[in-house]
Amino acid sequence: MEEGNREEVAEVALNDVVDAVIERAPYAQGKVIRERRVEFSIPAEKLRDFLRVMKESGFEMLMQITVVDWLKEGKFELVYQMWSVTHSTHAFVRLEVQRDDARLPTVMDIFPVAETYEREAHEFFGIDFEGNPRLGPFILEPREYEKHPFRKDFSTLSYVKEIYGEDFDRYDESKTNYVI
Amino acid sequence: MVMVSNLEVPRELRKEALKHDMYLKPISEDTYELFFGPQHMATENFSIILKMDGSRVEKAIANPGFLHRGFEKLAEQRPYFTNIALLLRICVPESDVPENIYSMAVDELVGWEVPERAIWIRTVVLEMARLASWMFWIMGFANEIGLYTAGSWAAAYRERFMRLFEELTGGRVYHIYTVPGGVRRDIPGDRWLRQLGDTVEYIKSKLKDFDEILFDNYITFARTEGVGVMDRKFALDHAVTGPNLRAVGVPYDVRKDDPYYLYPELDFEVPILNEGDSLARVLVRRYEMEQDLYILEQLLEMGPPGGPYMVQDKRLKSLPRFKVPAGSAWAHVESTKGDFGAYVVSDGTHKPYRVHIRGPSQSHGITVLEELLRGARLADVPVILKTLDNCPPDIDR
Amino acid sequence: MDMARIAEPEKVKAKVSKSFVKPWLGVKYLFKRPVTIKIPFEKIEPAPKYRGFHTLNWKKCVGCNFCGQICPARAIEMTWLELNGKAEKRPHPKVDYGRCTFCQFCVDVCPTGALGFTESYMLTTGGSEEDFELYDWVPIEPDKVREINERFGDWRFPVVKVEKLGEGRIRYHLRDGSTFEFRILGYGIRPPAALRKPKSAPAKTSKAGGSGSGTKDENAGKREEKTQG
Amino acid sequence: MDEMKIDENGNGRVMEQENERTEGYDRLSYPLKEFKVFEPLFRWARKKSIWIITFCTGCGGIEMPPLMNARYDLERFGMMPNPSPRMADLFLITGYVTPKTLKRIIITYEMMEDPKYIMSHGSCPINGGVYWDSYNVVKQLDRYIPIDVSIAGCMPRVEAVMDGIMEIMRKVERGEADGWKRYRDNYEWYRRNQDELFGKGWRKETARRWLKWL
Repeated sequence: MEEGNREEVAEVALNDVVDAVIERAPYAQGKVIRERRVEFSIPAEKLRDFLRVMKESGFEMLMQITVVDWLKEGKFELVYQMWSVTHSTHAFVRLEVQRDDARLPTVMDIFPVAETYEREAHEFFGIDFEGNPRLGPFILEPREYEKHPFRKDFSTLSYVKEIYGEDFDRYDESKTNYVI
Repeated sequence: MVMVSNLEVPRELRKEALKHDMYLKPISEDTYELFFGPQHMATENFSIILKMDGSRVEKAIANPGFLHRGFEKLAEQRPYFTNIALLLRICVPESDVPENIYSMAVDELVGWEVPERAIWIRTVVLEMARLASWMFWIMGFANEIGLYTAGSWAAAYRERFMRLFEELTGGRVYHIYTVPGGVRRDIPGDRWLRQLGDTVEYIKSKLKDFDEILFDNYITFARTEGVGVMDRKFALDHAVTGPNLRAVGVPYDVRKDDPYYLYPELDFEVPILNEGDSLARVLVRRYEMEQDLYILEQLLEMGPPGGPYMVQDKRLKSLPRFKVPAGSAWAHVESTKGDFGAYVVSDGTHKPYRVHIRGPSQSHGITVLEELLRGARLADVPVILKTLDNCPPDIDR
Repeated sequence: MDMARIAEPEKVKAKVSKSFVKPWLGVKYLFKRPVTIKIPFEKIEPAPKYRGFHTLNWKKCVGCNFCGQICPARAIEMTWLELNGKAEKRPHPKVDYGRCTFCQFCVDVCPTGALGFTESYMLTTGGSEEDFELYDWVPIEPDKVREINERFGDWRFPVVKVEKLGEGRIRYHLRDGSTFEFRILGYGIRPPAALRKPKSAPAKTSKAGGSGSGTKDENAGKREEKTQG
Repeated sequence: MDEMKIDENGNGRVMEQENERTEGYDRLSYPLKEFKVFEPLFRWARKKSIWIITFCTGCGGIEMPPLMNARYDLERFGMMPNPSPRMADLFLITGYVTPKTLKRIIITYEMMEDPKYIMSHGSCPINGGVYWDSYNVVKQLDRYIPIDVSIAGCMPRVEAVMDGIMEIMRKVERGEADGWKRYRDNYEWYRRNQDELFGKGWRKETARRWLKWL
């Protein structure tokens, strides 16, 4: 009984947080997913503005920038994941960009740590973050960097065969069809 | 093959030698660049390129990528359960953490209520992993500041946990134990629980000796006090988590702020300090070690609840083709390095659509390290690296 | 944050005190028993049910390829074998220790319990191509492995040498001096061309093969030519 | 570049830049002179003082500290970790190797003085391990550098590593650990494989694409 009450109270408090954010940024849609998880979706061009609003409303930390490659839809979904120490809440800020011409403004002046995340997203998916001076080969060597290996249309097995030859498998040279 | 047969190498050839990388090379009149790692004990397969002015670091560039295996890509091509055997390699000293975050996220996607017994075992495994990881950290840190005795002890005591893991899970370093829906094996019996209790007692008694030789040691204070200072705003901006964040006075601990497993029922303290230097980070870690022992004691007192250790689900009969409903989930746990999280996207098939792991070293090892190294002495570089507890595999993945 | 019990800085700091004298107390460890295990004079037993090398009960194995499907490293290859001049009715797994991660998911999913593992974990070889043949392992009967383990007790790989006799025939020289000979006929879920009679592929086997089994068929045939050539 | 001050007594003994054909030989160290009479004595001495280079290249690196420290104590065998490639004898490839690391491994290996030995840990250096389809993991390490001893496991237990090390010691005493000789004799082959993987001229290519940010 008491547990349930506490959860309800938490939910109400979270709703207030979401409402406060949306009041300042009316273009965003927000909802509470469950306890300690909230979600916003915003248009891509409002990104910098919205993250500034988020930072001011208590979401101090940018935990990571996840890129999901929706190949069929021709879109990249970017999820800016933030943690609020004040509200103890995790927020997903979702936005979409076109896959063939993916560019976004950098947010590294709002969250300096975004520099690393953006370098990573650029390296693995080829998204351009305008204003980030350090985009380029970061974790990968230049040869793999060119391929942007986490894109869905990059086939790692055929790349392995291209680089290491068909006999990359020591014991079965004709192992061409792999099922996992 | 022609070989030079004596030590007299012509002057022109030596000039040629300096053209190659890996050699000290002047950038301007006063500064030169120094490649620090990956062949260095402190860096563990991680490289920093330092612009040096004498013995002072003018600028540092982190150069990760020596351990990149493309886990997130590989995980998209393997079934859900199989991925456990893959993803745990993201954090080698604490391999249970990636197992657990991934399993938690998949549990949430499927909507499983994990059995109580499995929850208990998972909590114990996580805490044991934390203690083993602390021991590993003590070893690295103590060796880095030259107190090899403490390091040697820690390496030996870690073996006790390795043995317990071996008996519980069947693996020494890579346990491959926590799977979505529960755990893979039951506890081997009461003997194992007694052994765990003994080990906790033993480590607790040894903590005093660690205090004497390492934490109370004048040398530790001399090497770490005032080295690599960061403040609260900097830490929050750079998404510093874990003991590094608590050392600047922010009491953020995932076990308290986003409780999972049995942690809401457990009684433990979150230590904070305000200095934000290397010493503060060391002391916070020392206090947390004590708290982890206390948590394990409580868990043992609680005892494992009865019941199954794996969720009962008919779909699990065809494990390789097990389908997970579409959606996305984020789960994170508190590791010794910081906030470790996994974001799993499913499109309703038997393989995940996207898995993104957030390693705490992604921020500690790149931007934070680069900023803290600015202006430090070369001799302090390993100390800063070790007190940040930078773990390269979770940067590279 | 109300839930959190925070240890304030004063409390954390009170736990330690800067000292010149205390480190000297470590000297007492000079008079304690060392923790060192003096390998090779002493030895440690691996824990019971330590995940080591595979064994296979050839009679029980039904060739369902569940092990091959769950394997994260794709180390398991279904192989058609001939033992004592008689072809096995179902394919059996062949494990490649150049890939195996010893997760033993394959053992977990095995529906008949044919695939198992022992605590043996030690396989030390040189670096030549001949030595690497040892890492390609058609698991043998668990009883044999257990017998060898009990006799030697050092948890080594049961095979010391792999001899290739041509035409896919392979002879394992086991540690106790005995040999084990078999012949590899082909790979894949479907039987290789030599074994295939009209309507010989049972419906159950092809179902277990999953989506890839169609192309596997040609593959197996190709592979067989290679083995025999 | 030419104005650089070069120390007259500096460590110039590394290099040899003979002609176009031998490009890359520069990093090879001096050939070992064999004294036939004293060879057994030398082998025994080498066996008892194998120094390990502190370059742990993968997950297996985590088993190195227990090996070196109190519990397993490799120093009983006269082994010790050493940061300088010039003074080291044994290279432990502790796990999978990415191309980026392999470049450093080759350079470090070539900087080591003869005789030198390589021991590879676990599945990954043999056939790619669990990363068999990863675009960034080298599949068969023995194509790029010679391996003297390899051990199975993922990861190998410490006892297995100790067994491998004792195998190395046996081989050194019997003179069978000849990876460095194989590397010298088949240098063209190894070199061709390395060039195929990294592209020609990778040794000359500077690793200093970071420099613009310094």
